[in-house]
Amino acid sequence: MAKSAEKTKKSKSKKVFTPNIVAFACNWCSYAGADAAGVNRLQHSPNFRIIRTMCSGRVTPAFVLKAFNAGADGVLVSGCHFGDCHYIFGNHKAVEQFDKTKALVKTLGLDERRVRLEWVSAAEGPRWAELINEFVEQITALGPSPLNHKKK
Amino acid sequence: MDAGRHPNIEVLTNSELTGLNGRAGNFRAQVRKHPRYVKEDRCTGCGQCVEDCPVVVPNEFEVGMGGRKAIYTPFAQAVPNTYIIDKDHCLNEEFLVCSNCATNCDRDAIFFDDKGEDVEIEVGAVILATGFEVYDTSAISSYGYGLYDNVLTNMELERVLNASGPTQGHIVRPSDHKPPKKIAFIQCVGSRGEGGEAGCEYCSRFCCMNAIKDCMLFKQHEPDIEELVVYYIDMRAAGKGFEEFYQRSFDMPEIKYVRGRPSKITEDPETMDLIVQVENGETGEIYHHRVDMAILSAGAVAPKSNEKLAEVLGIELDGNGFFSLDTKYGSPLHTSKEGVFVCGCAAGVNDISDSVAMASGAAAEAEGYAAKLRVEEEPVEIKELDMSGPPRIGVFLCHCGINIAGVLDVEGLKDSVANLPGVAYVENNMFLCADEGQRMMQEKIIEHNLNRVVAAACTPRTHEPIFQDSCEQIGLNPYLFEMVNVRDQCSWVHTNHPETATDKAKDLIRMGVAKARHLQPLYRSKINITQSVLVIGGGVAGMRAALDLDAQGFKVYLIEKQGRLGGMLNHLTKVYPANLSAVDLARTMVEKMKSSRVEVMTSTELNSISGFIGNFDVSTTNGDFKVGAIILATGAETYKPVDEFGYGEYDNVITNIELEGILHEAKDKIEIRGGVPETVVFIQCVGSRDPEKNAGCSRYCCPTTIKQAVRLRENGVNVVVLHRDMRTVGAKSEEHYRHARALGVKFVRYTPERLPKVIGNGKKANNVEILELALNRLLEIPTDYIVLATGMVPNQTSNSHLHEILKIPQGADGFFMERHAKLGPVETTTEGVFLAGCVSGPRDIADSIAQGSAAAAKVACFIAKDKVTLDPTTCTVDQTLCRACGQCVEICDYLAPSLTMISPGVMAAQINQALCKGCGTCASWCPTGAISSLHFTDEQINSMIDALFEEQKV
Amino acid sequence: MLPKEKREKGVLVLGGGIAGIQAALDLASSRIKVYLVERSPSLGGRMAQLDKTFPTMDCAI
Amino acid sequence: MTIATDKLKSNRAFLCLECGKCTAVCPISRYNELFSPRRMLAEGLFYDAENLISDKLLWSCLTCQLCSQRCPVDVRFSEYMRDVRADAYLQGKRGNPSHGGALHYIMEMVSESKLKQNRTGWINGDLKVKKKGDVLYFVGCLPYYQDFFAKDFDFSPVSIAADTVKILNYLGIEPVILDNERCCGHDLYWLGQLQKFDELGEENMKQFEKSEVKTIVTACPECALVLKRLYPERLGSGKYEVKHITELVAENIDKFNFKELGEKATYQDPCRLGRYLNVYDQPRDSIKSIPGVEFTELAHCRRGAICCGTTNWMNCDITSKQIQKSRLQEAVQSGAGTLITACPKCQIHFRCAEMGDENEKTGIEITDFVNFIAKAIDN
Repeated sequence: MAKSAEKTKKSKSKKVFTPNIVAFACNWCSYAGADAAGVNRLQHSPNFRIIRTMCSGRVTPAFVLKAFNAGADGVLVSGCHFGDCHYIFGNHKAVEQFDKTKALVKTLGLDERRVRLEWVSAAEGPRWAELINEFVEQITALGPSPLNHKKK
Repeated sequence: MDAGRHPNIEVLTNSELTGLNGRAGNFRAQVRKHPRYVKEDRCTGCGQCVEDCPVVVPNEFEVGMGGRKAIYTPFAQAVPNTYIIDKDHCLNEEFLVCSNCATNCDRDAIFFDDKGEDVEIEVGAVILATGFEVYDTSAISSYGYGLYDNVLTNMELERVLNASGPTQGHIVRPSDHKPPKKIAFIQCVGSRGEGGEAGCEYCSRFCCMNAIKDCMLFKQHEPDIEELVVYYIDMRAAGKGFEEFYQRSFDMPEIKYVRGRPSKITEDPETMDLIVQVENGETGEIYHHRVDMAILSAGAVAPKSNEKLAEVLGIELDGNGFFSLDTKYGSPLHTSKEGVFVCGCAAGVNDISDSVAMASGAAAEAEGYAAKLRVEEEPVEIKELDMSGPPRIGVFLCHCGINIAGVLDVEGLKDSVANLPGVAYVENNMFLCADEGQRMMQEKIIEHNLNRVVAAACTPRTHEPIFQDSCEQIGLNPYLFEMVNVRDQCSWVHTNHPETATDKAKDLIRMGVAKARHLQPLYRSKINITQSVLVIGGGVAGMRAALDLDAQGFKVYLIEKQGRLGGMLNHLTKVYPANLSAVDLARTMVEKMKSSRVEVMTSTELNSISGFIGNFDVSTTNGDFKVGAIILATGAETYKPVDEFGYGEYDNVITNIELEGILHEAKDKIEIRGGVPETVVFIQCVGSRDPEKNAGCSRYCCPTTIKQAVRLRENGVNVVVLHRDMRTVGAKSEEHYRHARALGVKFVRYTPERLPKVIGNGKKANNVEILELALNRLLEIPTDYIVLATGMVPNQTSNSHLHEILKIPQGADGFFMERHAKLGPVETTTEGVFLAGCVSGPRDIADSIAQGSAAAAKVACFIAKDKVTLDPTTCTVDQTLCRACGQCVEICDYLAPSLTMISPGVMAAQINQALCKGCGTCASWCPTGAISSLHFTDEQINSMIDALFEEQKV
Repeated sequence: MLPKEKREKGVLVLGGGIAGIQAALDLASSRIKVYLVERSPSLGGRMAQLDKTFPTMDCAI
Repeated sequence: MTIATDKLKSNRAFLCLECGKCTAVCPISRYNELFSPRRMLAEGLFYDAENLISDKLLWSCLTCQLCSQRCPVDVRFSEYMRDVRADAYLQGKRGNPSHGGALHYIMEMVSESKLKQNRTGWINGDLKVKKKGDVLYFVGCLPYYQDFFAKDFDFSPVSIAADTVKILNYLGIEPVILDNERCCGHDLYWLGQLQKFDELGEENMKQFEKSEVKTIVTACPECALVLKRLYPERLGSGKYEVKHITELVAENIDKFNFKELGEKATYQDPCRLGRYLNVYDQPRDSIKSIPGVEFTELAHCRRGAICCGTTNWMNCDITSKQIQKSRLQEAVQSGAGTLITACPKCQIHFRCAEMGDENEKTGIEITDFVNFIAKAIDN
């Protein structure tokens, strides 16, 4: 639970900031895109962890907020391009959910650049790699989330 | 590509047919399996062998760009992913013994003295899907392909644009690897009679759309591109959604379309820039267009191998080297030998969606000869392990040779896992997916009575099914298995940071284990299927579908609201390409229907349909019945002109359909409305390619006009066709177009900005006024008849009625939407409901027939079994939590959830497992958490998030 | 990978491109044994070479 | 695992006569026979409390205090629930949160002092507020509800905040509004997350001190309860008095000149405002004093009022819906066209209950006390 993140020992604090990023990727496009990056050995930043869902429409505001509450510095939600969704309009619904999430993140006072909704297709390995690098860079620039208790 | 894994498919790659004897229903085929030098049952596709192979040769798959080793797989994720040795380049010969691959291979899969194998197979039917080859553009010297570095073919461009291609999707011009700013596309290279020996008469059909697509991709990849010029003769955006796509490209100012075919391309030796010499067909000016890169839209040609194959099969090829059709079988998919069918580009050039439809169609017809051969799937009884009690998780870490172990500290991982809560056993393995690996896993599961399994290996997308099968084989519920991706998404992409990569792997495994703690066994349920089908609509598509299904021995009901079968055919005279008489075609099909067991109900309307895949209750004005699947073949309507071009005002302005009727009646000499025509003017695209009316191209009108023009011309009538682009893309229609011109039919182009003007007095039109673009002069064409080539529009009333009943999404154009524009042309989002013919968009007779067969094949996929197995990873409702707020009902595109009364005055949602696809979107909307998305529950996902950040504790 | 049992009678599909695969899958899932013969070392054909497909821009693989 | 004696003492649990009146009156028990306050008390008193602690129903109690009201020996059942939940929470037990727990994460997050929220976006030009002053308006969760519910329920939670300020301005008060006000912690308190509650409380009280206000006004009964009672109880009292907007309006009722509305309205007593804080007449008097408003009572009202069916965004389910439906039915039967509530949460729950099957909808107008008053002073 969030508690776990709260009581953390200070030892790590000296280290340079490496962000914790949670990436929700849909099974059919984005997760496959991340695999494609692998198949083509496209090196990119390791500072993210993928959680696979069947569809980006599955990703609720709660998942994203939970991640931040637990100490994430950034959250990426990634699905299929419009017209390419395995479930026809799942990604359109992801947009609706994400708008809600983004509004809440904003009101909470977290920098809205800490959350991202992106489309990556199964063929777009390079795009995935670039996206990750760019996002990690951005979050690193933003520094630790105020809720990243590890850095307390 | 699940063809690789389907139990009923044996894939023989690197093989070819060497002989075929016997007759339809009982062929004996000899197949030669060429040596691969790598044992398929040992190779895991790990790729270690490639490392030290000293030979590098150009990669065919990358059309020569980029290289490969002598031992290789053609491309990533190839099926099978078994490697192969290219003997012509391999150094392993008696005199020069390199065996690096063999030494590197931990699975000793390398087998240098492989001799290949000859197999004989009994088959009921044969389907030819040999595809096409790209026209060799070097044959046209004037474009300097092969001479100038910066002249590429469209296929080469595809690879350059492709993210996984040789340049990782970065577009650079070969000569200096700078991003190009100006690009010219040259259309019809090798098609439409271009150039010398190899230039073919036909239109390659896909090149126009492909050029448009590539232009858009170009723009996407390189936003600051300056210009993309497409040099064309006619832009042939003929296909569902194609014209709209073409229109969309107009929003990108960089993309220009210039009518004109370049005479030659020369290279500026200084800059390596190219100079394209061309006349602008509209302005008449000649320019020397300097570009950084030129793309030749190379056409498609028949594979050389077709000749040998035709010989082996004893069938004929057409003039172009494609397999020729024999119309006596009343099918556009049948070759001259009974039981041998052809589909896709083996029959001539087709685009993807048509190829897919033809393929399914061919399958349906082949089943006619193979229906008796259906294999029985005998259910295997496995005793379930005891999975109760607290989680006892087994974690298996795959080294995948050096792919994982070469980067990650696998021992460290093992230690990190050992004391995670719930973990009862951990083991590392060299190749977990190999037979031994799997056997070891199975033994350990039993030995340590594990009730959850986590494999940290490659990607679930390729290997989860394999591991799940292994669990199932020993009675462990496959849904108690969880896979962690530490190769594709970790060791392969963080190779240079072994430490951080290992940390990441630890996190990922911890997350996987956390999820595993919350996994629940899930069971695949089966529902019974009514093995019968309803076909709605008695046109060609509907009849074809009905006949194919009948031939396979299925019960078929066909309802038609008209008094007789035939649909559009009844209004036509001749049917291109083969110029069959529509009447004869209709007659033969209706005869076949009569002699079949199909239950035909004419003058019958549909009242209602309820139920779901495999179990539809149909109610018609002619009685009720149960079916397992439904085919919509209700066709479309032709556009009714509203006062366009004087239609309705002048008596001598008629539509092409009206003319069709007249030609149909006409005996020796043609009379139109009592008069004998001297001159007839056709006006194309009436009600088509017009955002106001019907944005799409109706596709059938150009070939139809050609057909009618030829008929008139042969009767001495002067014919002038006013068009925007002649889109004669169907089989043989380009050839007919030439024929028409040869006969003296005149063609004048107009643009939507300057529509032709019809001038007349009283009830008669006398002249058509049009601006001839090339001459830039106003032409006045005196004529006694004007024929409007009207497009095809959806049958609004019947479509909305069907939409009401079946809830199938309709596109913006009002036609029904197919499941996937390319890969599912006859399927819908509703399982068990299919589309055939013009109900999903304008089509000609041949394509409609092919679609009818395709729909039949898809139906057979369902009702060939008496039960359908449902994937259990769906969404379910805990009705005690449900508030019946109905948001799930609104959100679902598959109509799976619905609200029902569970006790007096108490509503709750329920989800139809047969309709649910398991996307979990409803679960994310459910306010109370009543809906859980099985295998991806809130609990499971939350536990992963918690586990990820646990590491920060203490 | 299981050892090859004797080959039952079925349908022969020549060509492992998009059309061949489609035909094979349709036959197979209506319980007919299919022998999919491809000259090159792997399935996929032209389609696998394409980047995106028109008009929906789906990725081709 | 047993419940600590001192807790049982302080909640007067030992006094239970097992008369079962609580269960008889409990709105949850009415629709879910598995839920019994009496049994839950017995579990904690006489048996190993393990079942009680792992029972999901533990999180269903609305802490509406209808039972305590009727209890002959004044057992503090709500507080008993709070304490048992506290034990359960420490053992990692959870209820079934609504909306995937999103709102709870928000409550937990805003306890982080480093967080600088953007929660005042709703303050538009014609609202007068200031940085320092005597009166502070404590807004509560409305800005978050705006993000979360506005679209689905097509109503604007922040309009309640805006109208509150409008009313205050009307009375010549320019309230102070904290840029970085924290969640009051009400829900976490009743869910037994007392540590978090205290963290939030301290954060808020620090800011109250700084702003040196004399009066704190809120339009949320839960905030009112927390600020009036719970902070003082756990964190010591501050130098300010706390008023719910209904109280403030009633006090100043003669300062208002309302326009004619011509509506038939009824009123939902929020548990926190009614049974907890004894505010019954103020809202009613204010509503009645609007010309042309005909006021009717719900069958269950004032001390006997029934809760809106969900508390703490926890264990909202079929039972909640049934309670809400019966409440809305009462409103319809009262002949009113408008159901007024003084609690934003009540309104959200009722609106949610109006979703779903068409023939189940009552179609009654639902509005907040402040929106109603603001409408009457609108000119």
